[in-house]
Amino acid sequence: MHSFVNKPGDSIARSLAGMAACYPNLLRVHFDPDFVQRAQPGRAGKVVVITGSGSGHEPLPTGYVGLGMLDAACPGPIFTSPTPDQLLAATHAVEQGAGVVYIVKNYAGAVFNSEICTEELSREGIRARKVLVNDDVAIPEISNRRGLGAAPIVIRIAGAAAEAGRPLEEVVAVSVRAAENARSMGFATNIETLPRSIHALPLGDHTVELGVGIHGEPGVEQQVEGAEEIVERLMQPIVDDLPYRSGDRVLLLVSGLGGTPPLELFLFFQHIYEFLESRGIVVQRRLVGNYLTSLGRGGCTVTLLRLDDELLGLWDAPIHTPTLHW
Amino acid sequence: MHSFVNKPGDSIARSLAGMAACYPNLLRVHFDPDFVQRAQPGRAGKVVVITGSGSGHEPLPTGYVGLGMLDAACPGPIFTSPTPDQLLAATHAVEQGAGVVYIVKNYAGAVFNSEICTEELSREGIRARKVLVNDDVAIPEISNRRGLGAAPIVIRIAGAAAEAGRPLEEVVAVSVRAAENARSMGFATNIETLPRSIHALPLGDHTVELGVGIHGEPGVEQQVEGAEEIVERLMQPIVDDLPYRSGDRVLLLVSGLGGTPPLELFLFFQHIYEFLESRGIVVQRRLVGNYLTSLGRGGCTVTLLRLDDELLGLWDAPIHTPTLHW
Amino acid sequence: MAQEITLGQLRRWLILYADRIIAEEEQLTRLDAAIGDADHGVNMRRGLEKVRERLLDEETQYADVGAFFRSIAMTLISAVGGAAGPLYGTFFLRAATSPHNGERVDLPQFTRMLRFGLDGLQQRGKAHINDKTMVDTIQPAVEAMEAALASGQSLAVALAAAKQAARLGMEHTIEIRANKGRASYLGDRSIGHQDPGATSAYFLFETAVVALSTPVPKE
Amino acid sequence: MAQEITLGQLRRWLILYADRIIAEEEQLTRLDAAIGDADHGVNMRRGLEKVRERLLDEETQYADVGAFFRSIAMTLISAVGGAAGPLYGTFFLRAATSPHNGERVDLPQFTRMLRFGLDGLQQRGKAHINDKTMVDTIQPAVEAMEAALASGQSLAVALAAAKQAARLGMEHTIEIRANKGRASYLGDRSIGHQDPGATSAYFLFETAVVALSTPVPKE
Ligand SMILES: Nc1ncnc2c1ncn2[C@@H]1O[C@H](COP(=O)(O)OP(=O)(O)O)[C@@H](O)[C@H]1O
Ligand SMILES: Nc1ncnc2c1ncn2[C@@H]1O[C@H](COP(=O)(O)OP(=O)(O)O)[C@@H](O)[C@H]1O
Ligand SMILES: [Mg+2]
Ligand SMILES: [Mg+2]
Ligand SMILES: [Mg+2]
Ligand SMILES: [Mg+2]
Repeated sequence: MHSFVNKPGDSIARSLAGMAACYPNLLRVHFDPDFVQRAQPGRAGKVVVITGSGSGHEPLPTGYVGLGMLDAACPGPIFTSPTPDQLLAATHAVEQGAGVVYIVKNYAGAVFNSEICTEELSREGIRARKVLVNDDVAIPEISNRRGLGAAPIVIRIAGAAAEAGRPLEEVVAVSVRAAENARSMGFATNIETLPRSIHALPLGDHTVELGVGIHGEPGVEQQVEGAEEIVERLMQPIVDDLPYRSGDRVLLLVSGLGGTPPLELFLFFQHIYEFLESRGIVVQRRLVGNYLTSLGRGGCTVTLLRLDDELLGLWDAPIHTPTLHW
Repeated sequence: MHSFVNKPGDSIARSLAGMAACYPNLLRVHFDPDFVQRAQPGRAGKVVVITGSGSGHEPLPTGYVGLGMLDAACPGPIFTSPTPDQLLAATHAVEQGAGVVYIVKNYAGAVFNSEICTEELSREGIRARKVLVNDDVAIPEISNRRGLGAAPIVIRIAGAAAEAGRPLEEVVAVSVRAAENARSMGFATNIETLPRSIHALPLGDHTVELGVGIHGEPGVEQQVEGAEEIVERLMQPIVDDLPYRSGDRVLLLVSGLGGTPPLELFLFFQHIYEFLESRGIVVQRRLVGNYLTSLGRGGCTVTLLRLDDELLGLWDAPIHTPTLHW
Repeated sequence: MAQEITLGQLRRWLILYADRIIAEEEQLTRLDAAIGDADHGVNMRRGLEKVRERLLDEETQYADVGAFFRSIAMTLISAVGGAAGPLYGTFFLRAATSPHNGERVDLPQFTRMLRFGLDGLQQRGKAHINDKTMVDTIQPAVEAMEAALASGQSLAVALAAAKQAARLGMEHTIEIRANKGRASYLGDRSIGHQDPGATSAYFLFETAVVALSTPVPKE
Repeated sequence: MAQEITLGQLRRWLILYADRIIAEEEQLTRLDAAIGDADHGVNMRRGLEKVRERLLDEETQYADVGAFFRSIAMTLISAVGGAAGPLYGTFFLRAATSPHNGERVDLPQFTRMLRFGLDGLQQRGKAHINDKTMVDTIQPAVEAMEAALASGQSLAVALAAAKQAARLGMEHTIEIRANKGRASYLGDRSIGHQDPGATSAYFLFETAVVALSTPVPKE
């Protein structure tokens, strides 16, 4: 990946400006501190949902701003959480008196910053709550688990609940339930080849890293024979962890890290689908694409959300963001 | 790009199966010969629109099957046009007596195959017409120009006209007008780095290839200083070619080749937007994302379509495909 | 007798050709990587493996030489892909329409078949000599066959002359600029590289010498 | 007199610290690349360039030592990012809440400030000694200051002891397994690498010796 956004600050700001120019009916961008909010403010008196995320994971967070999802998003520098002043400014811009929910991926910096922000807001009399996303089963200790593919899902559930007019504590409760019922794991490819040589590249005997993070945190190197074996090694730990059992209904998200083409994502999806079917797990909703990325890295993350009628209803409710729209 | 779809045939078929499983309400897949068709057939008696394309350019062609766009799509092997038997089988599956329009990117193989197919259909009494897409201004001789970013646009215009119930010759005429008013050019990045080293990578003094094709056809190597300079070198030849003049209204498509993250695409978009604005060219519609790719290559293609009221109306008409939906 | 080509010999020709292409896959792809999209070897192998499979199947029977060429053509068209697939397919499809009778062809008939094929290929591809395509191999080869025929040479001599002309034509593509196909995108930068399609076409004439000048053993 | 630390000295301290961090950016990022996400140097430089800029601006005035530390804290919180930004920010923010009076602090006051800062940092980060974080540098340093104070040492000696303890703490992080922060994802594979945050924290005590033990020239 040859990068043009590496000039600190300026390039990211221009990219944000470009995004707002691309979606003038959906987004407004604010600079210094940087945040993106809905072009049309949410219904008066609703709870607002905000998330921050380092840049380089697009469409997270800015691509999820809109009806039924985020009221505002705060992008940080590449792979670095946004700072409390961004969260505060975004909150002041969109909060309506019913409180704010921060969806926070469980990374030290993101957690600390949301705490600092929440402490400040409590001095101002604004009710702020934090919902942690920690779905990555590659980390054994639950309290230490990273937020991965469940982030867009939990944001969606929170956004739908807020859009439905539910009060702060209910929005928090259902979002926490979504987070608790979601599990993820990812892998990354290590060999980089130009597409021109694709025909010459033999399949098999490849090394992939299982259990990587989305900021380049290393995983465990493994020799694998192909897509099917990777799927096996990803899905077994995910399914065993919650666990997801025969008869469970799930939402399945297969998100590329950015550099893996759709052709491969659908190949993985097909193997994953067969894996789940053979265990009696019912895939009720599915998303395949780049929903949470790591710049242009090859690989993907797989996320399951165990559905119940309430979560399914919230998932299916109207949504209109640059990335998701139904 | 570390590839898992290189096992000839089988992996692509599984990927197609995965795509159909992901969009059960939109797509049906057929194997041997391979093609994808709408899950719900188009309105009785309408002209049908079909396109073929080598695999590796996803979402083209399969991601554009659906209401207001393609009735069927024929994916070939990686970077290789599908064969006449695929086109014939797809045509037999969806044709309704009003004729078929093939949208053909101007590559020798694709053109020859559609001709062979058309000759066979004329023996069967089925009216088949071909619309050529040759928008790449990197090639000086117009007759030799490759089809690039205009492909999804021309497909969309043809599909919308067919959906509106227009007869074969009208669908062809408006699609040809779209093709004639579209110009594109692309560039690819050459340096591949792991995202982990992004912070260490200095900006400037990078080499990019200008005027590349989407099958790894080499362009011209250039040293560039950053996004702004690349945009200048891409846009000037595009704008000069038609030419697009002050006051012209355009649709602007910025499509990644697959490996360039959204953050960079929106950065390019912003520079392109400023370039066009400064020349009085009015961007009425915009698409930024991966709409026509080259596996996981870094880089993008930029396409302009000069709009008139008819083209704009067709563009805005209802559409429901895996990739475009409004 | 040796002046006629049997169906068995044609079958052997295409099997030999398939073997040669499969063996040369990498070289063909490497040539295409330099000036095209690095798939000519992959494409040709995919198609000729199918051809080989059908020809080695004892069950496959052909009514006559025309049917044989038509069958090869359909397999190439549906399995090679790229520019080369429909072009080679058209070549054999048109060859099949040339006048011939039954299960063997004599030198005049065979030469005319190749001419028909070449004309069809050029109608399809609009390429002329020196456009740096397979035409640069096939046209000199067909012309050499025609010259040999006109001067009363034997089949073996005619085939050898065709092979020699094909080789020179193929090698000449190194020196010229591409005007057709993907290599034409490079303009002058295409000079200095041998055309992949001209190379795969050369093997057609190279294998013809062995396969068509000697009788098939137990036929 | 030399037993008191003036606002001018504190200012010099943080400028020196910023210079050091800017100079060590690459090393800090390299350490973070091994067990984290390769941005600690970038993060710290971004924040400390802002700090440096403010401190070098002659216009900037601080009411007292508390206001000074609060200002440093806010800049770090809003400009460093990552885990380190809010942690260093919290450290200085809590240090500012410790009892002090006016434009200078004596050794007991300064030591107490550091203790307040450390406690705040630990409340925020929940890290203990041997979790392989900046706490492994800061806690021994603060304890060394406290010990020096208890045994009646001079400011210079106390600062030197803190620096020495900080260095040992930093180096000890090589041998231990990370339980907090991004490095903890690696489990035992984090052993053998020095913690980036422990390293940037060491520079705080290293630069304190020079900046705080000698008077600022024309103050
Ligand atoms: N118009 C044409 N007429 C004759 N031969 C052509 C033409 N276009 C391309 N070719 C031949 O096809 C070859 C490339 O075949 P191949 O790589 O299989 O197809 P593609 O270029 O579609 O990838 C070229 O080397 C050239 O010999
Ligand atoms: N909970 C914590 N308590 C104390 N220090 C921590 C904690 N988590 C992380 N750190 C420190 O932060 C450093 C990493 O900082 P930095 O790279 O800037 O942030 P990030 O890990 O978010 O990229 C680690 O080396 C460690 O010293
Ligand atoms: Mg970080
Ligand atoms: Mg090709
Ligand atoms: Mg080719
Ligand atoms: Mg870090």
